[in-house]
Amino acid sequence: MIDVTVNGEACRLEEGATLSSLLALLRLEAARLAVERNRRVVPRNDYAGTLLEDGDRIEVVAFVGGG
Amino acid sequence: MIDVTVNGEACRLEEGATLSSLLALLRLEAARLAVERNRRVVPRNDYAGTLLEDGDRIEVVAFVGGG
Amino acid sequence: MIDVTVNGEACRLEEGATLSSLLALLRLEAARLAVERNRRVVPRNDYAGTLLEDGDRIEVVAFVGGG
Amino acid sequence: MIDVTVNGEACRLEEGATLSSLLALLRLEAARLAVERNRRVVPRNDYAGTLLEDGDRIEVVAFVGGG
Amino acid sequence: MPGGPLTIAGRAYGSRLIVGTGKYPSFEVMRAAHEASGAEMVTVAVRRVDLTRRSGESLLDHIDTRRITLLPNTAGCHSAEEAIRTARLGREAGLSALVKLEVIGDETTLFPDTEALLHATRALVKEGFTVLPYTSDDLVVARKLRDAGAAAIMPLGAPIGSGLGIRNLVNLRLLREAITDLPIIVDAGVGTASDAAVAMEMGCDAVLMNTAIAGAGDPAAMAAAMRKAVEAGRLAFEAGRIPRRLHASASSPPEGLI
Amino acid sequence: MPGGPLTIAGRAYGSRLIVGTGKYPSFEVMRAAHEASGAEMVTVAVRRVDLTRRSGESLLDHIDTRRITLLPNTAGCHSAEEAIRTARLGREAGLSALVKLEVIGDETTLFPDTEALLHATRALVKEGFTVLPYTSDDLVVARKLRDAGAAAIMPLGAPIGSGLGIRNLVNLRLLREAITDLPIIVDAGVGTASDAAVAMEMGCDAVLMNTAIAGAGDPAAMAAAMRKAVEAGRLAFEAGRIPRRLHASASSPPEGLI
Amino acid sequence: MPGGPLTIAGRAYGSRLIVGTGKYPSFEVMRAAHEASGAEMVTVAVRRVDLTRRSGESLLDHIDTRRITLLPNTAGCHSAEEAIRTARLGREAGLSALVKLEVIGDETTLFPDTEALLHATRALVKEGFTVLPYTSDDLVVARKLRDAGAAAIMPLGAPIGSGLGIRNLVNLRLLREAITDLPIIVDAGVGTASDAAVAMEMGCDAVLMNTAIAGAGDPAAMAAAMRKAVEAGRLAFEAGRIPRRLHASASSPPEGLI
Amino acid sequence: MPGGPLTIAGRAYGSRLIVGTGKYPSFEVMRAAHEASGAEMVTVAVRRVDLTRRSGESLLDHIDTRRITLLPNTAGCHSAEEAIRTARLGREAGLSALVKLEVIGDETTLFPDTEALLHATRALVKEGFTVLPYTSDDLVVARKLRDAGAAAIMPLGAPIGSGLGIRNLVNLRLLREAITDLPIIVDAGVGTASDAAVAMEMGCDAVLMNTAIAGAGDPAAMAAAMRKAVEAGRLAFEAGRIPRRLHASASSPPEGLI
Repeated sequence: MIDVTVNGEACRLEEGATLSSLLALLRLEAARLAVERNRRVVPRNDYAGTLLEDGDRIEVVAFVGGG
Repeated sequence: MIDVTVNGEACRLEEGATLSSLLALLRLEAARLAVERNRRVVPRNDYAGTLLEDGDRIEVVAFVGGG
Repeated sequence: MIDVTVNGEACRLEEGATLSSLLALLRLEAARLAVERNRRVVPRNDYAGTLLEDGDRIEVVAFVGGG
Repeated sequence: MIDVTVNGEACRLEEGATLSSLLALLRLEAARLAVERNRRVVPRNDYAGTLLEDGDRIEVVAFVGGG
Repeated sequence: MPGGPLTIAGRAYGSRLIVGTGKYPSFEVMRAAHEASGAEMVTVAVRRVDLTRRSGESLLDHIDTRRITLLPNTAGCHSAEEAIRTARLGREAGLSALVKLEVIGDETTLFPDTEALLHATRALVKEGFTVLPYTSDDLVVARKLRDAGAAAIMPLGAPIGSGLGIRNLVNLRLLREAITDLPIIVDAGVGTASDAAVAMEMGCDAVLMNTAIAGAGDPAAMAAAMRKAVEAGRLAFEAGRIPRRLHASASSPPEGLI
Repeated sequence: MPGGPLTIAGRAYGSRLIVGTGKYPSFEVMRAAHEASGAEMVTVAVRRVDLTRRSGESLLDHIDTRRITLLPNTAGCHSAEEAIRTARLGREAGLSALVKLEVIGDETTLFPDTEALLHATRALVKEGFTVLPYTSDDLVVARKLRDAGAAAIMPLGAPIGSGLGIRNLVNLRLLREAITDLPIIVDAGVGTASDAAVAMEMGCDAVLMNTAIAGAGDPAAMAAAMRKAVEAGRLAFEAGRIPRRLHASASSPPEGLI
Repeated sequence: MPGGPLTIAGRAYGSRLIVGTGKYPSFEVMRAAHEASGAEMVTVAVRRVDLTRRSGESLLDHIDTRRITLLPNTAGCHSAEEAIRTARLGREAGLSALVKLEVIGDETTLFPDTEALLHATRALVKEGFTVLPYTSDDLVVARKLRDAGAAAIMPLGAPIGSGLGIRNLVNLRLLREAITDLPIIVDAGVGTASDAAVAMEMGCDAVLMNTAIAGAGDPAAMAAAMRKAVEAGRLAFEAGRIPRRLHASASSPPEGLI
Repeated sequence: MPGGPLTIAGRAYGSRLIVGTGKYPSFEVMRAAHEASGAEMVTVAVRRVDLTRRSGESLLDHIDTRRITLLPNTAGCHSAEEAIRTARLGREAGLSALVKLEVIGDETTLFPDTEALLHATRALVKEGFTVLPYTSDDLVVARKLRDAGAAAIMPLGAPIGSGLGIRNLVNLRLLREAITDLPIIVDAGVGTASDAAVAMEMGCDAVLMNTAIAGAGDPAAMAAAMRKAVEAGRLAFEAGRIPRRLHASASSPPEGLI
């Protein structure tokens, strides 16, 4: 098991988890999101190939109303 | 002959002149004008029946650009 | 007895009352006042000689703070 | 002889010239001036001991009216 | 009186912009500006026919009077009597009882003589005129004009032709509070589009202007601007603006920052 | 830059009004306001997805992105670094290089930290962003932003959401004189339609607003008002207004009075 | 009329500030404020003596009438007739022919009824009064007041007690241009010191105020402020201000930079 | 910071008016203006001595330096480096650590380059200067200047020498709210007395001006006006003004009318 932080919340995942599997777990559609891993944006096409590691800090963001 | 004033100008007319004949003389169309005789407006329909008298003061006005 | 109105209030006075006696009765100093009798100002010097009559309307005014 | 620049003007001085002698030559009173030599301010008390060198760039300034 | 068209003396107008016919470089330019303005009412002046140098062209040849109502004015009159005579002539020439009543009290500013204006209003209302008086922004005068039977109040925003805009928003606001049963039409002073919008945002019912359009670099473009500005100001008035506050209020949410 | 459409970084937009997506009472109201505004660009904020209370609805379901370009902002960021991170996320989420760059320097006023803004602009331009920086009305800062590669200058008219309008017309005019090769987009401070018209009459190229529409009594009506006001102000700017004068200038001719 | 003292009806006053006697928290505070103001004329109201609850204290015990001229007003009067009666009573009480003539035309704004004011002015001038009429900023009315024999013109800057300052500088300037042979005294609307200075800078001859001082946190301090502000404004008017320009003009010389 | 004298870097000054020494028609006029202003601090520029056309007269012969503190400026400097050099020369010439720090970012407006200003402030504070920076009205910059050790904040009201007054009262008010531990001295833009009073009424601690006095028709009279205006504004600020209200509030009592 690995421990990662997603949007500031602690989250325990199985080893081998990828960004894709994390998003699936969270039931989030990749199409309208952006993801940062340890302060670097991960391109959408790399989600499947991005293996998560213990201690990773993940930010999952979307557009909301703003001015 | 009678002497009348039209728009401030002296004007000598034959006796028996009417407002209609004056306007015809001046080549003015009655449709778009208004006429005052001695400070009273003369209705359009009365032009033919309005006999001019010596000393009459006639004003013939029309619309011009204004604000 | 006569009935007069002073500043809108009914007031019964003895016959022969003058403006002077009225002011004395009201304990008002003439020096800083002005008096109207039936809508006419009464000069200060005439107070003593002004005999009040039944039905007189008297206004006694003074300066107050204003802008 | 040495060549220096004073307030942007070329100026030829004898070897051994000091800031003091330069100011004297220019008939300037030290009391109300400030002097820069090669972009560094020279304290008033050091004028006499400051030997000028070939190529020195001297600025002599004073207060003028300003806002 | 939010919503719906401008109503003057029981007649509805689709446009809240009233424009003039003076000072245009040509009749063609005027006609194009009128078209662009969308105005349904235009002011005209009453003047002596020039008996000597009569041009073939007449102002009325260039106004589509099927679509546009003529509003004869009494511009240039300096007494109630002159204004009344001019109004009567205007009615005869235009066959309509509308009059923009001006009684000028000062040559430099063209400010109205409100005392004489009141006399003329009373007289003309008795003769059946629909009187639209050009007046100051004094609400006490406005109430008297209303009581005299005026069909609207037409306060000036600034001197005629000055382009200074609405110089006293406080007075205009107080006027609007005081006069709720008649249209208020800002007449004079508008310089550019935002001036017209401001007038409408204050709750005025319409704006009347001449020089701002006729004297603009491109009168037709300015007329289009004024049309949109009047509509914009009216819509904003009806929509209800946000309150003013000294400090900021964020548009984006404070939560969820990375 | 009179005539023609608004051009930002080589792309033309038919509307000179840019609106926000925040603070609407509902998505339906927002969509109606967007429609009425005619805007072709809307700002959006970038925020963490709420992992616990996910509603089914997403902002993007309510924006017609075929017609409307998204402009992600960095609202709420207080340092160049945060703003840069947020801009990168916004680019990834929106697949576009546009960013409304905000680096906030004060919580009460939401005024920008122009020093940090400059650093962030330089960094993001190097990364290929089209940077639209929210800045003060300081023309010296604006020139540096231009030199740093900004695609437009977006000065505030007054604090965000304050509705105070353009508080310093002198500075805005001087800014326009100084910056002739980039669009100037007034961003923040507009309260009502005339404020937007004023900005355009000063020669600004566009206006960006959120609260003035979203917070109005009737957002769609106010959006329509703003659309017309922006068009009116632009037309008036292009038409060329009359000069201001202290004294009157008659609209009706002085000759021919009876 | 630059230079020298304020002259009203042939009498010179050393101070160009006229203050009121109403609304002070106490007579002591009033007296201190009068002292600090340097005023040589104060307004007073004429009211019925209260026959029932007569306090021992009288307003006049607290005004140094050797140094200070009383200016009775007709505040609260709504018709020419009431104002005339009140003026006559004031003359009898104060043994002086000065009157600040007010005929109120609206309760909410306390704006004058200028038509009735004119009638009352004509009547009182005939009776030998020195009439100082409280009027609007309408120069046409002002000319009529002058022709009726008024000794000064006293336009309001804003509603009495509103503290809004001079709301229409254009009208005040035009009024000053039109009335050069009588003092103009701004009466009503001043809120703080700069408002008084502005009035004087426009070339007005004096300022009259009550609430701005009596209602201030520290009336005596505000009275001192007003005294200095009136003097400052007058001096600035007489000195001749620099012209306004859009661009900068350096104060330090461009030559001789290191 | 109400009450008491102006304190800059621990030293108290009896006057809140700081004046310049540039642009006077003669030294005699300057001296008279200084006298009338009551100023205890005057700005001076640092310039190369003219080696060829040396007049016998020096500026310092005409300033009573026992009573008046010299404030050398860095006017005309366009980079931090130039400003620092000039400040050092000024200190050597004046034997005092005070400097009015200007780093100009634009020739037309003489607006400051706040980024460079900040660098120069940090450098000069380290060298022991008492830095009074001429800056914009941006409170974010002001906080940074404070954190850099500036002894006061000197925001411009309008371009130097423009006479346009305080163009952005909102920004000045927000600046005063944000900076409570340092004096705020409005520097530049004042045109006439009321402008100075307005600055003080906003709670600013002092006003600095040159052109408004030196360029006036009668500089000494204008200096006296400015002295009174600054005192008036300060007193009004401390006294506490009445609130603004739209409607009237009678000064005379409603009871007791005849």
